[in-house]
Amino acid sequence: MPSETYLQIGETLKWLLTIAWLLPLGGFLIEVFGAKWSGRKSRAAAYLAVLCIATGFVCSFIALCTWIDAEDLTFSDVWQNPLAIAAEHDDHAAGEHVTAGHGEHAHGDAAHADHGHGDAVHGEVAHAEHGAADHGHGNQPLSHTFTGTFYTLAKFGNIKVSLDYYIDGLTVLMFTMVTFIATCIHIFAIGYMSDELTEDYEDHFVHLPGGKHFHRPGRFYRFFSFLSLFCFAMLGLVLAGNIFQVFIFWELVGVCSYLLIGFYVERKSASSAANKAFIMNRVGDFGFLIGLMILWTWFGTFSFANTNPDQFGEVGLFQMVRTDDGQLDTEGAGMNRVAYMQSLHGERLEGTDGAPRAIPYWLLIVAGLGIFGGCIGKSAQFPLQTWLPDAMEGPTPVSALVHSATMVAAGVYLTGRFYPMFTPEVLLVIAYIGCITAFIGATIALVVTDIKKVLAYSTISQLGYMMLALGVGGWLAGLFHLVTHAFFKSLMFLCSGSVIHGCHHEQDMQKMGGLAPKMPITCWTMWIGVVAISGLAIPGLMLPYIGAVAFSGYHSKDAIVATALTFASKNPTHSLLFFIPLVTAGITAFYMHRMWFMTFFGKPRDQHVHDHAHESPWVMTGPLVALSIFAAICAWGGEHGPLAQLMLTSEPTHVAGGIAPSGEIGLALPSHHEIHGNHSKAGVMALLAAFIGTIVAYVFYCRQTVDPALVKDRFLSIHRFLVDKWQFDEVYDVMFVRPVHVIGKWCVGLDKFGLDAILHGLARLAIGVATWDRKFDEAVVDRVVNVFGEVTYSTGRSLTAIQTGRLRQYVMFIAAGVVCLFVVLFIFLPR
Amino acid sequence: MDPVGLSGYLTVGAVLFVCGVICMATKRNAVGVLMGVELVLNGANINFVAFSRHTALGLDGQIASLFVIVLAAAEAAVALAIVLNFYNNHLTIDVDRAVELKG
Amino acid sequence: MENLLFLIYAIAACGGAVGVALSQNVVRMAFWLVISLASVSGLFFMLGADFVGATQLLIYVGGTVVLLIFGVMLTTTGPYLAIKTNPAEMIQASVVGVAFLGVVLSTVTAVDWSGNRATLEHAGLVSRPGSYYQQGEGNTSRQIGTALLGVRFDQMEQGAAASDEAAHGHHHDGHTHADHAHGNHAHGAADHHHETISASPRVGSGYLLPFEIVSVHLLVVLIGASYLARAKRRVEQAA
Amino acid sequence: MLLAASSIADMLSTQTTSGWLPVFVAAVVHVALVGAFFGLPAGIFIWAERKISGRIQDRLGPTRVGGRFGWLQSLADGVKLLQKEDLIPAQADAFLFRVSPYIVVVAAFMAFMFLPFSSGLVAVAMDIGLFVALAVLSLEVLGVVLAGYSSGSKWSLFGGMREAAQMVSYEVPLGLTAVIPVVLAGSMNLTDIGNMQAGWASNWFIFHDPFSFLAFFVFFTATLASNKRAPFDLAEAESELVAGFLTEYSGFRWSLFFLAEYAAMFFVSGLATILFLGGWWTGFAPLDNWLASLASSCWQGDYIVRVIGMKVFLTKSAILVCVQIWIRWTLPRLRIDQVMTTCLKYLVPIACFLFIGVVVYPLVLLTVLGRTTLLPGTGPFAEPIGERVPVPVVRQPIETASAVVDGPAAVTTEEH
Repeated sequence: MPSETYLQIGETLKWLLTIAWLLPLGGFLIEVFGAKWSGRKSRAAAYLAVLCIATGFVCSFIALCTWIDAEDLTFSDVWQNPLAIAAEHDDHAAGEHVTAGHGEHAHGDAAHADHGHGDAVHGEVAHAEHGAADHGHGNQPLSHTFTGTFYTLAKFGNIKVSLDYYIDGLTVLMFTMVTFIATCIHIFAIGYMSDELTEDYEDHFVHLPGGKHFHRPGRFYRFFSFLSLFCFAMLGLVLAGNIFQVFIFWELVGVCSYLLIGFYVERKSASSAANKAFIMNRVGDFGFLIGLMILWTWFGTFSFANTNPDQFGEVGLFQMVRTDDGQLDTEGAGMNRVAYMQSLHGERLEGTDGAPRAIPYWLLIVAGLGIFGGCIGKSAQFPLQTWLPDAMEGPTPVSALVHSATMVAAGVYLTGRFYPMFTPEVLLVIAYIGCITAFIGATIALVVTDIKKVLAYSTISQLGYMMLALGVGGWLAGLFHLVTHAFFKSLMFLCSGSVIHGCHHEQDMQKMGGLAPKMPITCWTMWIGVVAISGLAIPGLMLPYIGAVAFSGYHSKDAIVATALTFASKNPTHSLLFFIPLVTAGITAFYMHRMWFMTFFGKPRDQHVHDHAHESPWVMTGPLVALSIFAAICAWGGEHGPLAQLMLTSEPTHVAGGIAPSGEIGLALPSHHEIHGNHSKAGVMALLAAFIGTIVAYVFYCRQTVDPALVKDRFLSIHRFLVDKWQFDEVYDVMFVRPVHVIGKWCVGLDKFGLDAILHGLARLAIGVATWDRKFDEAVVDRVVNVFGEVTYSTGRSLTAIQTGRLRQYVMFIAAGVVCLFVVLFIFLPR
Repeated sequence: MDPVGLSGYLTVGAVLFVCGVICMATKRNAVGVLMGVELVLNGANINFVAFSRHTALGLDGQIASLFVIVLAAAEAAVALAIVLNFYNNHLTIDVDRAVELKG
Repeated sequence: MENLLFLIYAIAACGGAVGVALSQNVVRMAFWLVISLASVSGLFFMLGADFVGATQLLIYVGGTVVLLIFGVMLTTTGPYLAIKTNPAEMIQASVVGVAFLGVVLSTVTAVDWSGNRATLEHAGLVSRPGSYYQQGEGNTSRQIGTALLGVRFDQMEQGAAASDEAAHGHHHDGHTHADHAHGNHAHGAADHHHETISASPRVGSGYLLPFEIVSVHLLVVLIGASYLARAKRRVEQAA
Repeated sequence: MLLAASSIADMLSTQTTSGWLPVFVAAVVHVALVGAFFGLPAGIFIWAERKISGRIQDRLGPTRVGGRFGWLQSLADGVKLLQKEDLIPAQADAFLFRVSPYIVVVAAFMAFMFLPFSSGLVAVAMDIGLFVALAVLSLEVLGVVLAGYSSGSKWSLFGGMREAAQMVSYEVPLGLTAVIPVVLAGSMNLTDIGNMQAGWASNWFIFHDPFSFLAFFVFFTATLASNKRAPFDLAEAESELVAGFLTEYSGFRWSLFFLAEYAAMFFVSGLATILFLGGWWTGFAPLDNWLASLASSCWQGDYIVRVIGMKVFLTKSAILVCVQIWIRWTLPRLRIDQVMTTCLKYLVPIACFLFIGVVVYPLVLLTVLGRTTLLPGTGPFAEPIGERVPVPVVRQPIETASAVVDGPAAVTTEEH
């Protein structure tokens, strides 16, 4: 890619994505300030919001096409027989799909040669622009990235706060995904929120004294303005080119989720859920801030990278911390271990004193953990996962948006985006946290009966999967699952929303059942989602051009399990990181099918609900169908499909080749090649687990051969433990809330008897002093001032006699004055 | 006989000036005061023109006196309008009656 | 002859001024004022400032004084109204005035103007007015016109003219005198012209801006005066 | 300098070596001339007025005194007036009452000092002659106003007030239209202005362009008003104010006012002649050229030519005076408000318009036709006038004369 082409494409992408980013903001502003004129019964706000986000989607899609074109992704290998591809990939390192190592490899087929050639040229260009001497190396970690600055907000000494952009394949893909899902959710919400189109909305969940319900004006436009702002914040986060900007939008996302979760603010549960979500996030953000401060203190910049060949500006974080071949440049051991920073020329960066700049390795770990702490909060990882189920208090479209495309995705996205900054130690922590989260979420989901909460815990579990994948070196697997999960989870949420809407805001699955004939579209679109998340596939069937016949979830989960298996095999001490996800996969299939069967099949448990149930209008089912199509096919081709290939273009350099055992903990990360070797093995195991879970659910809840109640009684204590959500809330209560209360009481006591006493004493002293001061003031100061005033006044008074108001007298005075002046001059200045 | 030099003209100017000042100081008639002002201005004008002739001032003096004449005419017009107003208010043009500003 | 004329004009001007100061009748004052101002214009003519003198006549005597008399006639309540001045005041004013005059005259006499003139002659600045002769010494209207535009024919650029004057000052004086003796002033004028033609008139910013400001000022005064004179009458009518 | 010389002094100075003699002779001659022209018109024009008014009213007018046409009637009237008692009313302010006729006369007389009767035949040849003349003439109003005030009579006061208002107002269009020939000639010197109109009558400034043509009539109207001539004779207005400011006057003082009035009539007519009607030139180019060549041949010829020019000038002025008389007996008197309206609402704007027109006219011609005159070519009707380039043939003797004007005065100044 020549430099001009590079800049041209970068400019095109920048403006397309900027439009897509800013449109929701414009929509938000118009909706907020224009609501006064549109009225509460108007759908104008919704149409505007849909228009904005849909236009954003169009722009993003164009950007995606531009990207595919620019990257020269032909997908030609997908069209061949997948078995042949598998064979071929045995020969080549999977890393050929990314930028690494092209110069050293010979290529068998034409497509690969083209691909390699394009990359080589690009690498040369980038190299030449950066002024490096060695052309043969031809390796630029960030050569497929466009960065730049929109606007510099402020500069305080060394700290530069600016609005940057960082565009690579992941950014473009996330934009397309987010805008598409958001569009669907917006459209869905037009139908779902139509209750609010009134001047007098009766909230049945708010009970006033006297058995009445709370009445308030509808908040249709407010809902949509919040949605628009939410989309704006999320897109800004994705587009952000520096970590500080990410933090800004990170917080904005938090605020929006707060506003939307607490949309029914009069409901106690909703407002406390909003508070909980917000505060939990603050805990994580504390870590984020610590990481931020460490990074800025040691690196002196926030920006991710600077790849613009026209600018020889500052070096970005990613470029500093990784060498050209993507490795950390460390030295020393223990606490003395340092990581050297790299310049753009593949050399060590020199500080002002000439010595190479370096950051202590442990601080790099702390910074990574801090940033990941933010991700824990945002993505509801253990131990901060408890806010997410409570967040179901918001309207269902909000749940769909929060749990699929935006809020929780932000954490995973940031982990993926910040991947170059994470050391193996951090990755291990990430993996374990993800693993625990996945297991906890899945087990709780087994026993929950609220349809939305099932999905919520499922989300926690799946997020844990993603984190696990990222932690064990499966960068692609984790983000792949993020995208596929976004589709099917939003689909399922919208389906549940449709069910809830059809059942008149009944969310308890124990009152549903047999709804399939009543709402067929919802039922079967949800089935697609359930199958997708369960990771089911038709065993053994590998079609040409398509690969395994399965919905999107199969491919992504397959990738995760394969990565985990490889990781476990390379690091036997951490083999738990493979078995727990495997078990969890089975559990996932079980509880998702449980939910589906309980809702749509069997006998109606509550005749009243069943009688009034109805299919939702097209405005709600339309998005379901659209999303279900994507949930089904978006990952076709698996790891060789277009989606994965697209993501591979922006994979960090060091991931593909894996990492040899290193560091204190001796962690080894798998390479693509090794993962590929374990693919089929892991796929079989995962599929097996999923089938087991599905069959058990079928037996329990559809055929009802075994009564679930019996099982519940048998394992009553476990069930109770699970129903109590592993008693996290109680533990937190004991660990944090009660101590805080006790400390608070101590503080009150100290305040009352210690500080207040001192303050009162001081106050009395001040009063005493002031009394004396007043006397002094009155006796001396005032008197002096009065004397001056009186003298002035009496002087002026006596001088009024001269001011006669007579014109002629004044003239006389002037003349006499001049004469006197001259006389005086003559006397005192004789010549 | 020596030609009249600068001092002769300056003397005439001084006399006119002083007479104008006396006029201003003694006339109770507002128009009389105005005439005094005109005299003062003329005294100054004589000086201007005399200096213009007898020093390096050149035409600057003449031009200055022209401006003085023109502005004096303007001043007279405005002053007369004020006198008329004064007359409308007090039914006299005795400036001694205008003592509203007495301290 | 010139001294005689000066005496006549000076006495008329001073006498008119004293008359103004001493008269009690305002119309008599106006008469004396006319005498004084007309004599002043005569002095202007003598000082070689024809244009200023004519302007003085036209504007002061013909315009301003008529205006004053007009004002008197509009505001008098009875025939021959005389607002008498207190004799004590008169004496007081006279004392101050005489003192003032003494001060000013002492200043005038204290300065040696002849020395000043000699200095100027030495610098070659006195005989300058001949540089742009139309017909006579007092015909300064063209010069004033060009001076308003910033071209000063009365102030030639120092360079050539000054050195010329300094070098041949003495000779030049004699030459001029001889010319006058022959009564052929035309030659003298041409001589002047010839000598100064090497120098160029000083070009400066001129008086154009003040001129424009004064003209706008006059317009403002015109409108303002008519407004001031009218407004009160309307109020009276309303009352 | 005030009593500067003219061509006579120039002529004599070439003959003698004495410094004072030419000045003295010239002064005597000019005093005689100005005195004659100041005094005579009163007698002649009063008689003419009586005869013309008589003819207009279909009667004979004076017929007996001095022969057939009664041409000594004015003299007889003058003698009669001199014999009358000099009355001063008890109510009058005697001092001002006595002085005011002299002011009027002095103003009118002084104006004649600046009026050239022929080329160079002028008492004071000032570069700003027109300006000074107008300034001096404007002093006349003071006398009238003082006369009206000092008479101690309501009629007189009203007359004086009217005169003051009228004069002050009409000076504006008068000045504006008088400036138009100045613009055309590029000089305020009346001699220069007159000499520029030599040649064919098309060179006269009245025919220079449409604006100057109209300007002449505005100027003439304004002069009527400033002379208190009918239809603007509000100051004396016999039918309303008895005789206006003249009411209390009698005898010699009364005759002085009349003397001044008729002298001023002649003066403004002469001014109009010089400014617009070619002055002392005949308006016939061959004749003018012959006169000019005669003047440059010898000093006697110069003198003769000047005398001829004076005759031409007097004739033209006399015709204008007759027109004034004619108008007086033809048009009825206006009311005072009509007088002021005519001036302020019509004449002033028209004069402003004409002034702008005259200034813009050559520029427009230059833009449209490429030259500053309407008629093309160099024929007899296209003398280069109005472009600040006087006719060379005519100019020659004048330059000599004017250059010498200051000679004696300068000598006086420089005499040590």
